[in-house]
Amino acid sequence: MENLSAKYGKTLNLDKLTSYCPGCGHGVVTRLVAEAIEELGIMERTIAIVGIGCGGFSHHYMDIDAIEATHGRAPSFALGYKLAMPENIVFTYAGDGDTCAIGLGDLLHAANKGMPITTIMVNNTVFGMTGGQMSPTTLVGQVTATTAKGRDTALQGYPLLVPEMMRSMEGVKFLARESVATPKAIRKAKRSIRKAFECQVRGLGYSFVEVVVPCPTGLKMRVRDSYARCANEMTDYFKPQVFRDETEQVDVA
Amino acid sequence: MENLSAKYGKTLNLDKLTSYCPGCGHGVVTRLVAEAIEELGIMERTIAIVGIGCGGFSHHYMDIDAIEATHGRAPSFALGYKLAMPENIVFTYAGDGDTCAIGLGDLLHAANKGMPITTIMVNNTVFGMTGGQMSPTTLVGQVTATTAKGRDTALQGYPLLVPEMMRSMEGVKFLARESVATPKAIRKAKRSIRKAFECQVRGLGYSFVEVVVPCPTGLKMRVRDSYARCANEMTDYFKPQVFRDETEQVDVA
Amino acid sequence: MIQETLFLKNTETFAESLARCGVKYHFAYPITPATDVMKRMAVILPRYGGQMMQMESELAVSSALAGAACTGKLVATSSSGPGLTLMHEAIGFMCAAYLPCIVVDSMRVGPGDGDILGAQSDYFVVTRGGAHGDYRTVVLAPSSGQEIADLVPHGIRLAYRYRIPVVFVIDGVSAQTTESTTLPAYNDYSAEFDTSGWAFTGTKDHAKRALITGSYSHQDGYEMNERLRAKYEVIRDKEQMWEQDGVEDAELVVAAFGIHGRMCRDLVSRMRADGKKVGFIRPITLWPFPDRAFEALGSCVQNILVVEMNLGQMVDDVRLAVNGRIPVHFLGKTGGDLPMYTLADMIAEADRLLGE
Amino acid sequence: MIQETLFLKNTETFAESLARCGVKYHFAYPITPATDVMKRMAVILPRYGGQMMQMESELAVSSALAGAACTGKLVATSSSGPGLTLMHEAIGFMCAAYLPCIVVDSMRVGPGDGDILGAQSDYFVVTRGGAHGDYRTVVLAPSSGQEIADLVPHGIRLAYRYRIPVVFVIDGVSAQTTESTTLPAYNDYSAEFDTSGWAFTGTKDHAKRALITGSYSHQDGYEMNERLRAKYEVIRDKEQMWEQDGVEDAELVVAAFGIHGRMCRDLVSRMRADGKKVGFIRPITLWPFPDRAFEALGSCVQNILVVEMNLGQMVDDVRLAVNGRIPVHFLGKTGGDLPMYTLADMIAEADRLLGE
Amino acid sequence: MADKHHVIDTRRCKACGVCVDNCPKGVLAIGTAINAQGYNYVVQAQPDKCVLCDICGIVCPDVAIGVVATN
Amino acid sequence: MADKHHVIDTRRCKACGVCVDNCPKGVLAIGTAINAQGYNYVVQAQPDKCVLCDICGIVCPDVAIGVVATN
Amino acid sequence: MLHKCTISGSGGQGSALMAKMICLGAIKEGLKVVMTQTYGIEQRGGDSTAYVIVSDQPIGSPIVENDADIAVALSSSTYANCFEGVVPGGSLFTNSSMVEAPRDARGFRQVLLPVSDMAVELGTVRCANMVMLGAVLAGTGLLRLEVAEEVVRESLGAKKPQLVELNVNALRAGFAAMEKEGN
Amino acid sequence: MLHKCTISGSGGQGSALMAKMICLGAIKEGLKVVMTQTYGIEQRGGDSTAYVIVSDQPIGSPIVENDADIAVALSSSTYANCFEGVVPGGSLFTNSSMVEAPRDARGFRQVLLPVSDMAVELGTVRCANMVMLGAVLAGTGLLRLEVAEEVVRESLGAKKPQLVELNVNALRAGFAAMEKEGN
Ligand SMILES: Cc1ncc(C[n+]2csc(CCOP(=O)(O)OP(=O)(O)O)c2C)c(N)n1
Ligand SMILES: Cc1ncc(C[n+]2csc(CCOP(=O)(O)OP(=O)(O)O)c2C)c(N)n1
Ligand code: SF4
Ligand code: SF4
Ligand code: SF4
Ligand code: SF4
Ligand code: SF4
Ligand code: SF4
Ligand SMILES: [Mg+2]
Ligand SMILES: [Mg+2]
Repeated sequence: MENLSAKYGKTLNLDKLTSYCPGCGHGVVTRLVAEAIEELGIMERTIAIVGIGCGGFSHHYMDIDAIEATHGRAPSFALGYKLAMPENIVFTYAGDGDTCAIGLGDLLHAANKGMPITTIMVNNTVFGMTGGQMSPTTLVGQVTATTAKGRDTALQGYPLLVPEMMRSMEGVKFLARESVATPKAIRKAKRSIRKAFECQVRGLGYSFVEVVVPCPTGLKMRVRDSYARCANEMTDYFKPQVFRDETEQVDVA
Repeated sequence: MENLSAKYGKTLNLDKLTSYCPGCGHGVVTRLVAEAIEELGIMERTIAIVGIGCGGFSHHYMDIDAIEATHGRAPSFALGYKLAMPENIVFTYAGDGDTCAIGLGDLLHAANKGMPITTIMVNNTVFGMTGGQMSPTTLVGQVTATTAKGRDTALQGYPLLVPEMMRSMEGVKFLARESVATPKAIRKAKRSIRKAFECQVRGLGYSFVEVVVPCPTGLKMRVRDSYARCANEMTDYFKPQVFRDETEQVDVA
Repeated sequence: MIQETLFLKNTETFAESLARCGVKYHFAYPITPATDVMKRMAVILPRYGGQMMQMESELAVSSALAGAACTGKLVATSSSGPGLTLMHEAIGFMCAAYLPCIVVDSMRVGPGDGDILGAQSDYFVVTRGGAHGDYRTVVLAPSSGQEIADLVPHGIRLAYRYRIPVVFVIDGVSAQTTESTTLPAYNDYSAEFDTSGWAFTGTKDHAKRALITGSYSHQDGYEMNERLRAKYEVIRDKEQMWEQDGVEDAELVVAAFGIHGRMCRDLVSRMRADGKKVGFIRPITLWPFPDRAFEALGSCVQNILVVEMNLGQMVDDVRLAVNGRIPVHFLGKTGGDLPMYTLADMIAEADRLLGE
Repeated sequence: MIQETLFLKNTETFAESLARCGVKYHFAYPITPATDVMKRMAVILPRYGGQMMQMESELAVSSALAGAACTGKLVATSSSGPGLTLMHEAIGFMCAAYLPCIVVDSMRVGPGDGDILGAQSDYFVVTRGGAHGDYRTVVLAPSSGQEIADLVPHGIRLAYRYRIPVVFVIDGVSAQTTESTTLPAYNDYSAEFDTSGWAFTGTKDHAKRALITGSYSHQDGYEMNERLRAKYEVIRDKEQMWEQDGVEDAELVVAAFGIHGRMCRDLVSRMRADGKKVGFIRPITLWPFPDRAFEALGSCVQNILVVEMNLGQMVDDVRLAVNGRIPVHFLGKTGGDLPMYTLADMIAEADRLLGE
Repeated sequence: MADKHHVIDTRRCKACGVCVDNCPKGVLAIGTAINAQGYNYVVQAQPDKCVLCDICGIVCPDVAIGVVATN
Repeated sequence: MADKHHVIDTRRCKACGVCVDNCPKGVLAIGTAINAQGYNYVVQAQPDKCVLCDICGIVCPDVAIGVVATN
Repeated sequence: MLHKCTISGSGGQGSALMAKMICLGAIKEGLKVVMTQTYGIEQRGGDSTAYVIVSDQPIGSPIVENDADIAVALSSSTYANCFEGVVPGGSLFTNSSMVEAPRDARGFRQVLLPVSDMAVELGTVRCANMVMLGAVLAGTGLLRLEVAEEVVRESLGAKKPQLVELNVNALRAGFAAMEKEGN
Repeated sequence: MLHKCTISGSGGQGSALMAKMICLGAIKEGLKVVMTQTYGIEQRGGDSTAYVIVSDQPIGSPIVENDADIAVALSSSTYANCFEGVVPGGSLFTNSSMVEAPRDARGFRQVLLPVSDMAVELGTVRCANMVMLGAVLAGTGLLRLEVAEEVVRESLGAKKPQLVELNVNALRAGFAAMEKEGN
């Protein structure tokens, strides 16, 4: 049977079936990352540092070296790696829970250090892998396995806006939030992910892309409804935008 | 010999000499905190949760219950405490290292939860207690025990702007940066610290005050020079300002 | 809540037992196979006037737990190995600070992120402490849903009597086992203890109290440690618990805790039915380790077989307890589709040792 | 750098020795009494083409260390008890991941934030692991500046030969001791080992490699642990190190590591001068513990005295090694203005045991 | 212009329906046959309506469908 | 108006000089006597110039100086 | 009376739910039950096996140690393990929609039923587990069909009433198919 | 030759620096030295004690175990401990500017010198440690004054040349005062 490798090239490994649930947004983001690596021709010197969560499987579908970091620490792993091997391209890939719950401190310090590494945060507003518990990005009122009556701001606060926290950091050179809610959004997300890698390839500094995606299983929703939610409630709060893009300007490396 | 207890009242314990170095900014901030507690009449129900660092000594000079938390975790300690004992007033007091190096993740999550607790971060741009190493707030070019040639943005990034990261958090109801560089600045700092406590007393939400202070010892400077630096280089970068003040608005508790 | 018998996952049994015995505040971060404790706590605690607070990491969980414990109220957390690892700092702190609390550790395979199936590989860190400094926590190892329900009141009393964290450990297989358990009626066991003499509740009714575990004088550090040493001696002396059967005339004693301990009952009855002189000791307190059970073994015992879901941890304590008097053998593994031994495996090894 | 003799704090000796033996990247976070290692590294590493990177917490330190170790390059960190506690997650990870690295732990008094003076209270966590899962690290315990300089090359070789973290422990008193030490000339010992067969350096010259310690199949988890078990057996078999003197005809053997071990030399010469039959064993590898030194003790030995700056940790390993054959006594404390025993204290206790 | 054709990798498809929902021409449908993963993989119910726009390829989370250029 | 007077708690003073630098009237100076902490505590070198503005009290990091109202 | 059951499938096929239904039914019948399980880390797609022991006597060891008298393989990835774990005289229920090349059973009975295809016909492949449960009940007498239906009604009725009928139909379809197959 | 020295003061008084000067001087003289220290957690204000062993033989145990033959107490808070740790025949040098009520020394010599006041006169209380060092040299012959001066020059000269003269003067003042005191 014919597959799509003629279209996507070598980075994506289509022999392996994904272990994502049907309709999972990780599938799209994983592919976009692979496309960026492929298009920039950096596959042989790119290292994935993935977090713990469903996105931890992402590297299995790319023929690149990969490190599954401890939970939340991928950005610090990446810093250490990049210091020791600056000629390689290092990106972290993890969910909202890994990246901005347990990993928030490591993430923001890595961003603030401004070293050229790239972070992809896949925000599905829930801890997918562990069965759909509240995450820092869970929407107000959202019912999860640990917020049976919906997220309550009095006790749990408001959904965390992560790139917004990096706006005052000079070392962050590409900063964007995207989504996979629609074909158009996916095209935009693809552009931003590619720029985030480019930012590193050119040695400009730290780059970050949050991608807002559905997790039908964690949300206990039909796939179609989960995409509708992504296109509406989710992106109403997590507004897709390019906060900063210095790839258009200087060139360092 | 007469002391100043007639002026400051019961919260400050003037029998104990401080263990701060001569000229240390913690001395001023400790007093301002005690004054706020005294003026609000909440001494008997206020609990200090202090970090590890020179500011960890602050509670010794106030006749209030106190908990010396593990390094960087004071905000999480405070959340737990406040959940179990909401009728009490809980504040954290710690340096820049404790609050925004190791403690950054805990700090930002506590702020984002928006529960009514108060954080005082005493920013002297250095790890004082351990002998003057670089901290996240060390200024660009600043020589410290671990940056012999000055902070280098290529490796260490830019000084971290902490309240700026909280600007997009709805649960943060009072947010300010102050300094102790001059008598006038100290008066302003006093007002903000008092408001931060008031914010909690009235149950509005999370409150945060960063206070920019000199650490003559850690900086290996004469006291006079350290105050001049505080009034100039430090506050040029860390601009004192009230970012948000919702104490003027609603009343919840 | 009234006494009732429910068909529950043992993680849920932990939640129900803790809430019914007085836990008001539960702090946790999701991790398989412990998440069901926090999930159920989130639903039931408000009924008891309490709250489950989900934190953003296990570091934050354990710190919030410590902060809440300072009020004297009964607090708990639940996690699994990788999460527990991040809690040791706070657990060591709470030991130094004389703070009571309950920790539930549903052990999974390690090291690293590990496998979510069960293991007993946290034995060392819970009995010796995973943080710096000299400290111990009480460690209780129930082996069934009913024993969880029955031990929780005892654990709470130990936590308050000694002002010490009490850790419940259970392997992930047992944690996910679903069985019928009779849950107690509501009774706050912590209410038996007066915390007003030490809790950090504000200076309304007491002189300033300060919880200090660090920036004390060198001499204070010494004295704190001597006080701890004395407390640990008392606990070691008074609080050893174990189950045993058939040891009086046994030639072989099998020692195991948790699920393997539970299987020992079947092992002994089956082997005894074949006329084999086998007994078992199932430690219920892992710390203090039930040395006495082993010290009391008669000269009939020719071998001890320790079975664990790890590469050899409790076996050290058994060796220390028998002090060379009886040969101690070990059967253990961790990981795999069935991350433990079957009864048949255990019997085969026991037979081998009997035949030796 | 050429060989030279300098009057250095032992923390600085660590920095010099590591840099001169090939460490290129050092990650650390300040903590007394370990900070001087990172301070000196910050200054000297650039001379070797390397870098000290200060991170914002010990969690970040150990994570960056692990990330850098993935490249196959020689990396190190330094901390003290409270910091080490936060590194166990990553250390356990590196054990699972077969990553070499060097960790320097300058031990202070605990639990809690603790006292900055020295202790030996991290013995349990370094020898048993402070994280979940079954794993071990090699642990080396030098007792003087010169021994630090001499052991560092060996430690680096062990780290690469076995692809395992190697932990150097030293009590805070020794860490802050200043003495003259002959430092080696520059030689990168890690260059003796070829890392191209496993390092995660990109797929230019190898097929995809993935470092996985968690989301593997159950069976893979089992196999990983069995591989680790086999490796640990080899290390236990081959790598025990200790110093001993006067044990051949000793009635009493004193066992101690680090500073107390160093003092044993004086103790034995003084007591021998008084005609007393005393010997000593000073473990240099704490893991693998030098069981053999104790197994070889003759029947002349009537007592063993273990002296530690803690409440009793290594004493367990001594007891396990002698397995009841010889009574083992313990003398230990932690904290205080002098957080250890004097030679006089040790001799007094030795005399008491000789008189018993 | 390169020659293009539409591909469905039935082995990979998880029948999530995202492509079905997004196809502007209503070409696709969930089928009734079951693949080795246990899913009723998607089929081109109306292949002649397909305009080779590759929207299905853009949205598919499993790289199971899309338009390939034969050059 | 309450009666006010100036206080120096010589026991607490660490001779940091912050008050000296900030006193608008040049009243204060580091002294030569040593207190129990080992510091040459501050003195009012020109007491009659003092206007009881309490700026010294506001800036002193050791609550060692300032103006107290006797009411 | 003593039954040891192994019920396996890949994630999302609902093997654990099927096992739980058996437990709840057995409790209704006054029997003792213990259920344990193993599973992969994936939310979907990983393998998952539930073990159920049903007895009229107190149950000691909770583990089914390759000595199941009732085994169910819903997916091909779990088939081999399941096959190995059946005792002589036991029954293995195999989902022939997924297991393409079933092995020859020796010493025990193997029932081949295309429960996934049957489920698709009933409306969704997701109710394959209930089809299989019906078949197991018919094939072993483990529980009465009415008891299982009651359990379905009680557990789904409250939260997802729309699913009750689907699942009851699935149960019945499985039961009927097995009876036809020749009990 | 063997000297065991205990040099204590509160933070900021420079007891550790004083001890280090002794070590560097002894090394210049071809002797063996080991220095250990204890200190409080505060950067200033806490107590700090340095122990130095100087010998012409290799040094085993690095610890001064209450058997100092040369002891220095710069502050009152460290005085009591220091006092207890002097061997019979040893010398205790007490900063009488700070220690208000010195005890009676029995079996050893106690030298009372107001080194803080002397330092104030020399320009800053901070050089009290160097005044004391001068006195110790004069009182014990531990090192020659010239050697100590050389050490001061070498260690301060590079980084802080303006401090060299101040410290050399302090050394000399202490030395002279001790000689006057009647060695
Ligand atoms: C230290 C530690 N704590 C908790 C866990 C359990 N855990 C595994 S994945 C995960 C979160 C997954 O959420 P997210 O990062 O949002 O990823 P998703 O699966 O939603 O893509 C958690 C908490 C763990 N593996 N390690
Ligand atoms: C886990 C841990 N790591 C490191 C330390 C060492 N330590 C003590 S205080 C401190 C930082 C102090 O800096 P800061 O918070 O800025 O306080 P300051 O003294 O400057 O007021 C550090 C790193 C510790 N006690 N615990
Ligand atoms: S649980 Fe959610 S995030 Fe995880 S694979 Fe399934 S849909 Fe994706
Ligand atoms: S070291 Fe700095 S922060 Fe600490 S007490 Fe001294 S001046 Fe203050
Ligand atoms: S290529 Fe376009 S028209 Fe054709 S099936 Fe895909 S989405 Fe539909
Ligand atoms: S989007 Fe992909 S996986 Fe989903 S139904 Fe279409 S082809 Fe199948
Ligand atoms: S009160 Fe004002 S004038 Fe008087 S000493 Fe103080 S600062 Fe100077
Ligand atoms: S500011 Fe305070 S401590 Fe400083 S010199 Fe003046 S009175 Fe003394
Ligand atoms: Mg998520
Ligand atoms: Mg600071």
